[in-house]
Amino acid sequence: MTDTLIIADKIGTFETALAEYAFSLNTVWVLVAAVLVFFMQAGFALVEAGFTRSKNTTNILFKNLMDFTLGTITFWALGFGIMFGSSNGFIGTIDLFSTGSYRTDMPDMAFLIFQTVFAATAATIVSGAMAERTKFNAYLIFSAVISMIIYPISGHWAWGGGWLSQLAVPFHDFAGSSVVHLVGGSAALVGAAVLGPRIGKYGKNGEVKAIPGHSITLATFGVFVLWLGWFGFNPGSQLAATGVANAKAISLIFVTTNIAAAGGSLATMLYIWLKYKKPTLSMTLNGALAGLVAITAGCDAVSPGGAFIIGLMAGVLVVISVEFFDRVVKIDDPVGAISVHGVNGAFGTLMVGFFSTSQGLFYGQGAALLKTQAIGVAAIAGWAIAASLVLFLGLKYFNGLRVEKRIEEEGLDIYEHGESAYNS
Amino acid sequence: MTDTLIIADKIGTFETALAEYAFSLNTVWVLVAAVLVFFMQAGFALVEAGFTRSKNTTNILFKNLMDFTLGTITFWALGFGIMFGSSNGFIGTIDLFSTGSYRTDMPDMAFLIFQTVFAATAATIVSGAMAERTKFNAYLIFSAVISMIIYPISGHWAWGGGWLSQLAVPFHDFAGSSVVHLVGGSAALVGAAVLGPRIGKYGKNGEVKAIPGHSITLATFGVFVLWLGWFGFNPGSQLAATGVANAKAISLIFVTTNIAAAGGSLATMLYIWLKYKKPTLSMTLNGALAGLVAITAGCDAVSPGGAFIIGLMAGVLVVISVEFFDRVVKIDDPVGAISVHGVNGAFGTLMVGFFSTSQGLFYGQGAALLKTQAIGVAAIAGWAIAASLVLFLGLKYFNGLRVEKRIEEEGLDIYEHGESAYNS
Amino acid sequence: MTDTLIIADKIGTFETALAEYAFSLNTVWVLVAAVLVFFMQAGFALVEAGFTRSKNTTNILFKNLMDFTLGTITFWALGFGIMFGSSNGFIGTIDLFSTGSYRTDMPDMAFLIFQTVFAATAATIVSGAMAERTKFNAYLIFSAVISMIIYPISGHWAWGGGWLSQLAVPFHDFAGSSVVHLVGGSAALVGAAVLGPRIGKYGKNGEVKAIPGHSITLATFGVFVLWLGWFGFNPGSQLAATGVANAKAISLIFVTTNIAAAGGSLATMLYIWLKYKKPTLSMTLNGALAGLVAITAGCDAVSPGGAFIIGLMAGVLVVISVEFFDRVVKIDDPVGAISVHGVNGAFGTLMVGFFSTSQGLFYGQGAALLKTQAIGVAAIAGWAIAASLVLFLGLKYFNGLRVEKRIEEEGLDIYEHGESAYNS
Amino acid sequence: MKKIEAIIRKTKFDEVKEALNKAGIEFFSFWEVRGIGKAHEERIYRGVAYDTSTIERILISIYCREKFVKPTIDAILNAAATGEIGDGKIFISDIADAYRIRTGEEGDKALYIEGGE
Amino acid sequence: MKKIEAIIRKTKFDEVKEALNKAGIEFFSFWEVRGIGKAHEERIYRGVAYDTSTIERILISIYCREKFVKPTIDAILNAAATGEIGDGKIFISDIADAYRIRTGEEGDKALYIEGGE
Amino acid sequence: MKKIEAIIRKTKFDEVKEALNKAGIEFFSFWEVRGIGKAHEERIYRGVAYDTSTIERILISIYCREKFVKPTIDAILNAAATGEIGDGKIFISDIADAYRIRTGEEGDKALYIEGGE
Ligand SMILES: Nc1ncnc2c1ncn2[C@@H]1O[C@H](COP(=O)(O)OP(=O)(O)O)[C@@H](O)[C@H]1O
Ligand SMILES: Nc1ncnc2c1ncn2[C@@H]1O[C@H](COP(=O)(O)OP(=O)(O)O)[C@@H](O)[C@H]1O
Ligand SMILES: Nc1ncnc2c1ncn2[C@@H]1O[C@H](COP(=O)(O)OP(=O)(O)O)[C@@H](O)[C@H]1O
Repeated sequence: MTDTLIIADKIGTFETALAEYAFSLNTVWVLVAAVLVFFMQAGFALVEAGFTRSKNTTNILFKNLMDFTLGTITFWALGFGIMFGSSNGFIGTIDLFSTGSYRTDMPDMAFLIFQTVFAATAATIVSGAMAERTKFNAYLIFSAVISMIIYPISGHWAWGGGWLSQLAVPFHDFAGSSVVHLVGGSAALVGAAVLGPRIGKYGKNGEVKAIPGHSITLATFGVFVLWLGWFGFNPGSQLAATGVANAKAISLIFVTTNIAAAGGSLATMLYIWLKYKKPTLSMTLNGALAGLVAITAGCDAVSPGGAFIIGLMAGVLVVISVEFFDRVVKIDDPVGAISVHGVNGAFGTLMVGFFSTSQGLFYGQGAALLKTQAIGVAAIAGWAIAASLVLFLGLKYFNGLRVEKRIEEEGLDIYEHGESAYNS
Repeated sequence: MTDTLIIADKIGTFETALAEYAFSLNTVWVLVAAVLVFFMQAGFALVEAGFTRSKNTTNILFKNLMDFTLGTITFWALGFGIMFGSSNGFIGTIDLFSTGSYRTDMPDMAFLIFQTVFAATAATIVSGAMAERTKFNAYLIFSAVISMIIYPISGHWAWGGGWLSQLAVPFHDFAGSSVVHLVGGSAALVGAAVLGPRIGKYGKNGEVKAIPGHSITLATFGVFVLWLGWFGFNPGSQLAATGVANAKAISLIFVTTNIAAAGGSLATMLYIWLKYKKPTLSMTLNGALAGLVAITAGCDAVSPGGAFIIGLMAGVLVVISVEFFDRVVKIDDPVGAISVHGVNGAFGTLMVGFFSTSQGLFYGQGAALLKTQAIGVAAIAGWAIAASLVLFLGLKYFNGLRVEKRIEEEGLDIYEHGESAYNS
Repeated sequence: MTDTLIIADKIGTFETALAEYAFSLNTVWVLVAAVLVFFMQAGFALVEAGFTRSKNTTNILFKNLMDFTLGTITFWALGFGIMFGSSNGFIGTIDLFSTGSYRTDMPDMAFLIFQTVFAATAATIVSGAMAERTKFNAYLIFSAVISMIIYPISGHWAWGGGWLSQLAVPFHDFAGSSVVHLVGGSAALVGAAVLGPRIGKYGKNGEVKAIPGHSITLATFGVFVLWLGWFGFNPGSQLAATGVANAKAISLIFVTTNIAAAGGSLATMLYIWLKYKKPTLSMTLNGALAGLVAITAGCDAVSPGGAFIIGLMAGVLVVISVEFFDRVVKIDDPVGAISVHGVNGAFGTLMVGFFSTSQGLFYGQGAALLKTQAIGVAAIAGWAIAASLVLFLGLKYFNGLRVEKRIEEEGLDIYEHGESAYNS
Repeated sequence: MKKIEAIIRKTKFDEVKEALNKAGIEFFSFWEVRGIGKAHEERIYRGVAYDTSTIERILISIYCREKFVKPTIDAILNAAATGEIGDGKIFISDIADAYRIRTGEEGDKALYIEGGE
Repeated sequence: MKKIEAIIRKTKFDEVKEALNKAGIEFFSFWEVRGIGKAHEERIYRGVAYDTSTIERILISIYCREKFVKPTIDAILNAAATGEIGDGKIFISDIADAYRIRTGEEGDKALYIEGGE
Repeated sequence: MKKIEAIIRKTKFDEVKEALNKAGIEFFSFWEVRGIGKAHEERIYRGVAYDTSTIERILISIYCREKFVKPTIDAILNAAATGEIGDGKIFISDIADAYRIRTGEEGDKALYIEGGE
């Protein structure tokens, strides 16, 4: 019966077409998200430039540009395979220049570019904490290595099929509170500690001095750009948009992401206002970022209300953490990267164990997930700290990590680059 | 016959799949648009900072950040339900933390985030007009209330199923010339009037003085960002992208939006050039924005040619209006928000009555729509003016609205926030 | 048999629905890409402002705003028809205000807006090369004419069905290394040459002097914005996203575009570092742009490895070219537009002849494509140079092209616009 | 010939400018300075209090012939005073010689256009 | 009455400020200047080497009574010196007269609050 | 010891710098000032005309020994003049004393490196 054959034929065509549309729409979604995450590089550049002095602006911008440049190249060359290649639990495979086959639900190249923009983010976090005193060539080596090796290895554990994802209750870090931010924040901690504080940051008797950044305008606009980029970072990590479930998921993630950021910004402002009698913008900016970092792990798993509470706590935590590192530990972190990305990355990852509506302690689901989350945080922070400690000490010993006193005083722009950022 | 059953089954699957794809593509579209509209917050921050003095830059940036922070929270907590909850004609319902069910063609969360970024826009418009002299705490209260109550109520009339949408010829404000911009512009008018002009704006004998903004660069870039954001604001308001009709609609809206902006920018430049012998950028920037605001109501309903004419008129109107408020009414509006958003919001809404290709007077369709548009403009402006008058007078009386003379002179940044925007 | 009828009916519905989804998804893709390309206008404005002095900042920003304003209007009025109207091989047709019918796979308005943002780019390239000394009114006339006539005519040859696309081996310029950038770069060359160098650029004995731009921060952020915009420029030029083939194509283009940019940035940094002992950011920024321009022609046709090599070469080429024009030819191009867009536009177009995986010399496919590419480059550069020479000489003769000495010395902002960009 | 330097509030600049014009001062130079004075305002940057008792002021520098000294001082005293702490100071010192770059004229002549008074 | 002008390193500003406070100087003004000194650093802008031997410095301007001159100079010499080339200079000149704008007080009295010492 | 202050056009700065170097001046400081002079240009900001007769200038400040005064003035007069209104002025005044911060050397010695001439 030809009719039935024709119909069968048509049905086959439709099935293919529908599969292709799913494939296409997912691709479009992931690429749009990649664009937004890419823009975060610019956001970081602006925030870090704004929070540092004008004599080092060329230097910090240059580092941000090279973070992405080197990240693109080294992640493509090696990192991607290490992170997503087939797993022995601890590390992927060497897939030189990423020619392997990884996904069937979207083009491999779409997945590569999305992961590339993520990888570059981890490196970029570090430049801020090490600002105003790091040798340019040492930083470049670090930047290449973190995107090529450090980030992909722990990333493999959580996202590449590695041991953290194979636990009985698998580790839940949806968009990278730990995989990206905690890695970056840990390396930032090590980098800033190995370097030592900027000249003038601590007085003779150890009293803390303020070194205001040269442009709150740049920093504020940078935070808006980062907030924007997070609408790619979190919802894009769903890696799919087709079907009602995916559409609902990405929509929820938009809302939780946004509310946590607002919560962070609000809590910081109020807390600072109460504590110092004046609402301070520079810290509130960190508060918004802290909320964003903290929600990143659980943005898909918590309710909007949960997101709001996580954001509020992050906003207070970031202030306490900044003050702790500044005053007690005396690690000089000009932009607050350790507190925003490291501390809140860990905090946000742990919070999933409490606030996950399906697995969280607060929803009567016991502490199983919380335990996994704690293991994940410890493992990832441990790895990032150890690896970057080796790297920074090696750089210090073999290459030198910090510029000369005179260069630091007069500014890195002229001595390292022969170019000041501002002229008339 | 099993064949038929299988086929029936397949057909069912396809129908579901097709519905899901429509749902998904709409969701992607609305979320992408939401991202673009979100970025308008940054655009407003840049424009307002650029058009004001550097001693108040931290303050104006902070206000913009808190507009979105508070808007996110209060609109989620209450505003959304008031605007879109089931209607008694005048007001929606209390849906605490927006857990209700509103849409079947996209996830409720997608609709919520899209409406959130809109709501925050209305508040942000006001900060510019009140710049350089408003107490920070008073402003925050205002900002929370406009997103939570003032904007949602008139928004309900037009978009939430309220009385304006139930008129025989329903009110047509596609993307919010009135619902968003006129509301913001009206509150801006009241705020600036209640505050009084900045010190130094008017001389002893009432002569008008110029107080140039500190960075045309920021303002210009901000206008580019706003123009960009409008490609989410207007086409996103279609709330759907699936199907030929929707695809054509959003494409037309892109073109009309863009041409009106170009028309506004061109008309202002030429008009200023003729009048003052020199083409002035700061005013031309307002011209582009005026074109964008004016096309917002009718971007789906007019032809590209109609959009161009509306843009041209808006470009001239904004100059006349700025001069009128500056010189005749003597209300000091540092960024021109009243003229750009208020006057051109009303103007653009009325123009739909003339230029709508299906219902407009110029297309032989009589004045029925025009009448409705006039009613809508009057009602919305009336509501926004009355509500914000009560609010601002209350704030003035119970909290104080304006900073002390010395703080205004030395700059709000140091006294209100302890932080100047620019350091070396 | 009613069953079969119902099924036939359903099948018809599905076929229509599938076609509509393809249409819709393509539309969404093209519109999102258009938004990204639009943002490049802001990127150009920032780069050009950053690379020039603060006394001319209002002027350069204004030119960029008017490039897009006039481009929107003139391309809509005439250019679009000239470029895409039915072909006699050399020129399209007059389609006043673009009301004709051009595409069946997306709305005509979507195609119009996408082509509009492209057209405006060609004009914008020129303003940088002519910065700091060109009369505003002369520039506006030029800007209108290039978008209305010069760009559409050569664009027609390559993209509108004209003779270059009808060659035996058709010309391959996927996203416009030649159609957009070489046209802009050629006009920039002519413009800068006809104008002559800025006062102070060359000493009495012809020695070259540096005139540093006023803000590397603006320039760097602008490059990030341009890089972002290129993710619309190149993948958007696919003009479709539906189906596995299209999804793979746009994903590959993302990767090649990004890797070429990274290659350009890396190569410039290293080359400059070796040559002048210091890595220089301002030049590295040009390197990233050079990589982007060079990959634009072949982004769909080369492998990621090929893209990387093209980027690396572009990064070195741009330095050599900047120095050549600066020192040997002594044409003063403040932002390097001639080298970035002209030289690398031509270079990138030629490289397709070598690196195209399906037609390239390096892949054993002979020199046929290379020959076509050379013809295309010569024809397009020849046309753009000739047409803009006539135009600029005409302007010089009838209107004057360059401002008076005093205006140039004191800054165009005050004398041409009565408005300086920065105030306190 | 005397040099008069006045450190004034930024907000008083326009009024001082007009008063100087009326006092016959056609030419002067000015730039922004920061003063360390008695007006303190505490600032907090990221949780660290820092002392920025620095206040933005404008320094006006006027070179003039003896006969203009008195009217100039009076003009500034009148126009720049608010009566609140922080109004600033005026200092007068001697100038040994002056030249007009355009013409090379020396001495008092450098300060006025001959026949222009 | 004397005017003391000191050109110092930017990085030494905080220390100098404290030293001056200790020396009894309550009021001074300062602004950023660029110096052409011996410390050269070559710069390359877009492939063109250019001479910017200019170094950012801070110029501190102190008007004070005679009795403060010596302590002030000592304070600056101590606080601003690093021993490396580029530490800057101090210059002292005479001031003919001074006025306090707020009160109109003239001469030495313009420089201190009566009864405030 | 003398102080030479010259207010010049921004566009003439490079030439003046070279001329000063040739005249034996190795060290000087400069900063940007705004001048209120005769050159007016009307500006419109958002429809309001405002008077900004302010022109950007550079103030060069040179402290030198007597024997350098004449060559310095000549150098500036030559290098900074265009002949058009707005070329600026040179002022000379006395300096009572000077110190080199690095070494504490006083007087003329503060201005040159001993054995370096
Ligand atoms: N002795 C001084 N030397 C240099 N600058 C001074 C001196 N006294 C005052 N100033 C400048 O003048 C400004 C205002 O002076 P201040 O003493 O606070 O006002 P008042 O004279 O009303 O008490 C200060 O911020 C400072 O810049
Ligand atoms: N004669 C001078 N006139 C004006 N400024 C000077 C003079 N000498 C030094 N300076 C300023 O002081 C700064 C440091 O002086 P320098 O001579 O390099 O230090 P040192 O005295 O340690 O050799 C210079 O950059 C310049 O700004
Ligand atoms: N008496 C003065 N006091 C302070 N600054 C002055 C004085 N005369 C001129 N200047 C400065 O010099 C600049 C140029 O002087 P101007 O008188 O316009 O030139 P010319 O001497 O060629 O007529 C002015 O803008 C101003 O900054």
